[in-house]
Amino acid sequence: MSETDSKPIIQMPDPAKLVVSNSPHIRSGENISKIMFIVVGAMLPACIAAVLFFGLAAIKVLLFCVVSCVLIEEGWNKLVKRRPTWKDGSAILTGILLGMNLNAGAPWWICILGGFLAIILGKQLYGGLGSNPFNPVLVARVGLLIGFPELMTTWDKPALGIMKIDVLTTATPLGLAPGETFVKDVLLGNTGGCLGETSAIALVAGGIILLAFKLIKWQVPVAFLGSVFVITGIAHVISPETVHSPFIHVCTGGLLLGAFFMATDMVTSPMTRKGALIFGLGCGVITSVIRLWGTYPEGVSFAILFMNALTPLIDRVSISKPFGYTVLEKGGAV
Amino acid sequence: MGAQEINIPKLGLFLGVLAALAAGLLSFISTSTASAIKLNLQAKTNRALGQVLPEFDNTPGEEIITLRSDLGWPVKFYIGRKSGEIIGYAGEVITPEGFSGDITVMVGLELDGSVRTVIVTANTETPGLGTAITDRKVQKTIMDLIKGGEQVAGLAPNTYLDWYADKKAGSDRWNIVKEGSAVNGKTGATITSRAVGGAVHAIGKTCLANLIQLSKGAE
Amino acid sequence: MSATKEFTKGLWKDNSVLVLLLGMCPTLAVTSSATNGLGMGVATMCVLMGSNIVVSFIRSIVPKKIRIPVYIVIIATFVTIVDLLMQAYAPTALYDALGIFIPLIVVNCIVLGRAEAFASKNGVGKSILDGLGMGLGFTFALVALGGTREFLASGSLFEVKLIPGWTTDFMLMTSAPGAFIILGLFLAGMNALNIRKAKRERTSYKPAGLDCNSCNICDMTEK
Amino acid sequence: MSEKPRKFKGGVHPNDSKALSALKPIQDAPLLESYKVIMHQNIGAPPELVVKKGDEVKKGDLLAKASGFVSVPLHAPTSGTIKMIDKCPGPTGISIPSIEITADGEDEWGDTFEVIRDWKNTGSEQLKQRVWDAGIVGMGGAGFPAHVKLSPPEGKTVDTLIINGAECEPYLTADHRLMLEQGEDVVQGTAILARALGLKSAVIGIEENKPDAIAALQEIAANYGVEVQPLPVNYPQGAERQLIYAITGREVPIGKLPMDVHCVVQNVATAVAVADAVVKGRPSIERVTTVTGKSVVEPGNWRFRLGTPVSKALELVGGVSEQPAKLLLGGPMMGIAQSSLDVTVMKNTSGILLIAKDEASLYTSEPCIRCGRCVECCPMNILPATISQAVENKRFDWAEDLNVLACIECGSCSYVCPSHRPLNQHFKRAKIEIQAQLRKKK
Amino acid sequence: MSIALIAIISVGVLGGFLGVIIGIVAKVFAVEVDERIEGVNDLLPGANCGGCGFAGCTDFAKGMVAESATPDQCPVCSSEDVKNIADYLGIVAEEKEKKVAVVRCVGDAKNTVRSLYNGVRDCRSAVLVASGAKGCDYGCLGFGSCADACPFGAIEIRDALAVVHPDLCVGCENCVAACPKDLIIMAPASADVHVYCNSPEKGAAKRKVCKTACIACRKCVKASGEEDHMLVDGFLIRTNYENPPAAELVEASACPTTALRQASKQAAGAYEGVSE
Repeated sequence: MSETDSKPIIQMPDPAKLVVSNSPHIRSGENISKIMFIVVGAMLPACIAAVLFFGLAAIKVLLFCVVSCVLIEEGWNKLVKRRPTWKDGSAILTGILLGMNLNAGAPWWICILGGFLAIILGKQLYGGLGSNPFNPVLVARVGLLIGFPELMTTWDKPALGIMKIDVLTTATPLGLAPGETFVKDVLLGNTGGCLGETSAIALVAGGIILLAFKLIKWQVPVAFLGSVFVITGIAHVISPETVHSPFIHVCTGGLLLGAFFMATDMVTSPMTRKGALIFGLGCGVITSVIRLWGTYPEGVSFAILFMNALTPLIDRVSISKPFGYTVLEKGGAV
Repeated sequence: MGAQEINIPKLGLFLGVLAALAAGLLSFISTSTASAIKLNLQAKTNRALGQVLPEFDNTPGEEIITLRSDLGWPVKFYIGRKSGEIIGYAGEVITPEGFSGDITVMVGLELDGSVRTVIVTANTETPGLGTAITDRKVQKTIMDLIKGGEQVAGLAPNTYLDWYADKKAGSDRWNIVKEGSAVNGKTGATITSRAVGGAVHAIGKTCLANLIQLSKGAE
Repeated sequence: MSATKEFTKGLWKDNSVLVLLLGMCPTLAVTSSATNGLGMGVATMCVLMGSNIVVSFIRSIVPKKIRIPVYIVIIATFVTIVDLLMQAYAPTALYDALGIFIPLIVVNCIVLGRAEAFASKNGVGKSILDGLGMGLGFTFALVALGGTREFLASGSLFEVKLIPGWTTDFMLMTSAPGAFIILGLFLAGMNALNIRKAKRERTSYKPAGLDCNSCNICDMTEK
Repeated sequence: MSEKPRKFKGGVHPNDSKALSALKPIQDAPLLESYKVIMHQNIGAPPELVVKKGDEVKKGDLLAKASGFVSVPLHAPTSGTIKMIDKCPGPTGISIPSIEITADGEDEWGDTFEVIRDWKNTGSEQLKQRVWDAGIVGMGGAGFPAHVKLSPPEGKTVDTLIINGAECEPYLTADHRLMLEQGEDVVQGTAILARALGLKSAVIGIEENKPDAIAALQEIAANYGVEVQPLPVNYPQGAERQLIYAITGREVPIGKLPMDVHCVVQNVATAVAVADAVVKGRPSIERVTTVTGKSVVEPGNWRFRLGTPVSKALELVGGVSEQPAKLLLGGPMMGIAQSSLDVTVMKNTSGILLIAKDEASLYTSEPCIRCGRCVECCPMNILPATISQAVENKRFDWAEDLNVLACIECGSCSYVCPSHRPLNQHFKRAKIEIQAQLRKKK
Repeated sequence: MSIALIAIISVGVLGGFLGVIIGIVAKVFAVEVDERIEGVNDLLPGANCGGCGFAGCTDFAKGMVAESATPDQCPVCSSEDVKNIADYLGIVAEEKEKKVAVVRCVGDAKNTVRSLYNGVRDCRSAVLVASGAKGCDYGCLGFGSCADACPFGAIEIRDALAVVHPDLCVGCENCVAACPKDLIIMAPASADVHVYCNSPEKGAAKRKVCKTACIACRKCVKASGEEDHMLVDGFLIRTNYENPPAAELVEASACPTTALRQASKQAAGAYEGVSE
């Protein structure tokens, strides 16, 4: 007895509480909600700009969208007996992005319907986060655009100041005749449009945050913006009186929002860098085609949705050869 | 089972007789419904004419002058008379500029060629979008049914079509607001708005150009 | 199978639109309102019953090699008859809405499908019941789809506004994408109901016409 | 080969946590009352038993002899009596036959091998035979018999011997300490291996985060004609294919062995064991193992005899300060989780690691959000996310088309996955299913 | 009426002409198709389970018509179905004993030692990690790979244990290949009593990790009398399926670990395991 007493008591692990799992046993600190909330953070500059220009109306729209997205997601989870998922932040992000795609004067029911289209039609019906082939926010935006063409294409005219008495409506700069828009207005955000497409500077700032955190691949926005710039630039040189300058094209019509926040959505864009480049180029070309020859003045949403549909294909063609790949060895195990 | 016998003459005979029977049946039905169908069509035209012309007592459907617009579209003019006097014209044109195919537009015109009433008699535009421009439809609500109130007779209003009333066609066609002119276009249905405007203009302009011929009637 | 079963199978269990996914062209194209759905459904039902009767009558004398052309001739005849009769006696508005779809009933696979799969193997009485059941099921599906779309688009049903304050139409529902979305939701709901029923009875639910390699609905039933 | 080492694509930079034990010198574990030596400690055929219950053995005596070419003999870790031949939990969770020896306390060497002092003039066949007889396996983790790697089959030539001192696994410091403390043995062992392969020189690759080891070895290496190559710090730098690429620029084709690009890779600890076997005449009966983890009271590097139960090893380091989440044999990236403290130290046990609850990675299989991080970090340049989805859908043919067979199971993809998906387990499964299919076809 | 006449004649002639063409084409391009394939296919249950060894029911039907298969190979068909097909093909059907799957383990969550496993919820993947993290190396892991493989929903996972419903099982053997522990055997449907254990370890070792393991106490062997109903296989008793015991044996032997069970009662959840 005295011998055991003199020995220090050694605490041993309890084998019954040891977890067995496959390697690796440690992990980087990343998780889905962290990613989502960083993206939400990157949206903040644009949100602040929206509030500055549209006042309380912008806050109302954003709040309605976020709350309805979260509630609809949880309602669906209840219905199909899944565990709650709002904590992963994807519904909140969807809500904010949806709000950024709406007019400041959008009525409350547009927000709720948009939330329904985004969460249920755009995401949950495909199996929830990660399984949706199309960007849910764009599904909602296009659904609303088809559903309420008039409501979704008239925009409140922005003016600095929180409280507004009179609201004027205006067309998006791309809907106006060339030459009517001023570069300063476009950069700061003093132009008509949805909440998230007015201030170019705030959007670029958000994009830089995303790039800094390595949440998006630089290939997508660069290829997207670059191709639109080049194509509309050529068109502008050919006929300056009917086509806006490429600078206006890049900074308005939701292109920056689309290029930094929509096209880069991880779930619906290619995984490889090469694929991201193809994806961005495709988006840019389709956007330019719709803008120059189509009936819609914008076209970013349609371009991204179309490329979303091609993502599996792009993933397939952009597979790089594995390390140590030789044609002879393909498919054969030794 | 086993090898199948194929009797070629029998096959031919069977199909031939069956087809002949079907053709007989159809020709019978076709003949017996022909008059009803014709009446139906006439009634349809008359109803439309009744909507665009002032009260008349002739059958304008039988007094038609077909002219060409400056775009080369055939424009049908129905002459409305009351007690033999011409009281108005109804121009009808089929424009191919619609968003999803042809739109038939009928315009009632005063004797001086100014527009009286515009209706669209046939179209295949997007429901709810293009048809907002073209349809004059009274919306019944559940309250009407409950109250059982009488429907107000006459033409249902349509802001887009009613805009043209009392206007005369100028040398340029009416452009929609977005293009810097005054026609009330509907956002999202730009093409339909433009097409209807173009058709009304074509009728109006053709009428103005041919007022003398029209005033003589079809005889 | 009893006579009642012949009649009722088309209503739910083998519903041509919601289970067999036949006749998608009219289903998607004309169901923008409940009225249109009803008109199309009734017109198809008439053709279906007529063709079923005649096919069932002549089933024993039709040479096998030309049975399909024969059915087509019969169906085409009935469709033309319906077309002419509607043009002559149906309300103009209904004919205007359905006009271009009526001739398409000829190639509606429900009609040809019932002729080939049922009427050519069964007696006249059963064929009438089958045609009636299938036609009613088709009509039911079309009216349900059309009604849902109409209501979601403008808050009205059979062109009567149920919610007076509803002023802005939701055009997604009346356009083609809306047709696909609502049909998809209908199919999902139908499967959900059937799966729940199968679970209650501890059997596995196997949708008609699907083989085991293409879906895992049976698995879903068991978990 | 003093040119700058090439950087392979991908890789991750986990927190290496080596500071816990990197400065702790290697200690000899005290003699225990009994050892349970697991029979099957190598890849290939298990050896054949040559002792029976009740037999007296001396330290280093043969317990089991090799049963084929890809099989190695097993020796007694101490002198004593064979108590029983029974089953003991193995690292993979299945109980495997093992030999329990009750130590007599004498720890007396039996008749071991003849010492080969003049190995520089000994034939390569004799050296190879000695490596085989000493029961040496790859001590880095795989446990592949060392002599097999030294015997290139007909038609294959070897021009480069690489000694793997990268030790890229976080936490583990056993190799690091070995290089510091037994640099002479490491280099000598390297030179012996090179001689056995008929080569004049060899390269020791060491990650740059061990500058003291690099400096220590560089000094000694020159005397033996061995080069020391510093390598960039990037997990999995120590994986065979990545190491060969970094040092020689050659890519090992998928499904082929290093020998196909004329390389042989051996571990630092293997080199030491070889030196022991040749110069000291001792069989492989002990190894240096790092016992570490955030919840371990006194992490350290210990020289354990084969058959030391993990429970005894943990007693030596003072137990744990709190209940850990996982017990691993090996490093945190590729080690094997254990559910029992009765598992024993084997020839390839490079570490005994206790993972604390807050750093343990638990898999939750959230849906893949296709962020592409796994694609970025995969050192084999395959598409882990897509493959894992194929496996979840039991489409092993797709997985094969996506080159899952190239996967080296380094675990980088699972490490970075924000959805906490068990990617590595999917690949393991896919590889097994595909190989079963291929066997069936044959 | 002349228009009607023209219509009748022209359409009639056209129909006749087309009919003739169809006839000629049918004759010239006739393809010999054995109609019996279609017929046999109609008689098959259409489960496409692959239990017959063919790629599906149609393939099986082709095989039967080509006489490379016999109707009794179909595990789903009732004996009546088999007879119908045999009659249709004009061959004599062999009587085949129906087989059902038996999962030889009843170590559910309550009665076995298992460590905390974290990973893919699939037996074949789980077995790669610590061999499935169950105390017993041979026991059912309970992640349901067999249930996934069963096209008939005959296997249920209850308390981390696969339980076969013998009435739903048709004997297609899909589950046998799915089990990584080789636990599932096909036993004659007539045998209702099985030894639900597959561990060849010594009794004491088994008891340590599982309360419901067969410890080879031989009570059942004694209770079954001299008739060789139960076979001793090392440290394990097995049912002799050549000569299966009656259902009463379970009661009579009073198996101390309840490893001896009736399949039908096991499916109904009648056994609680050992509560000591």
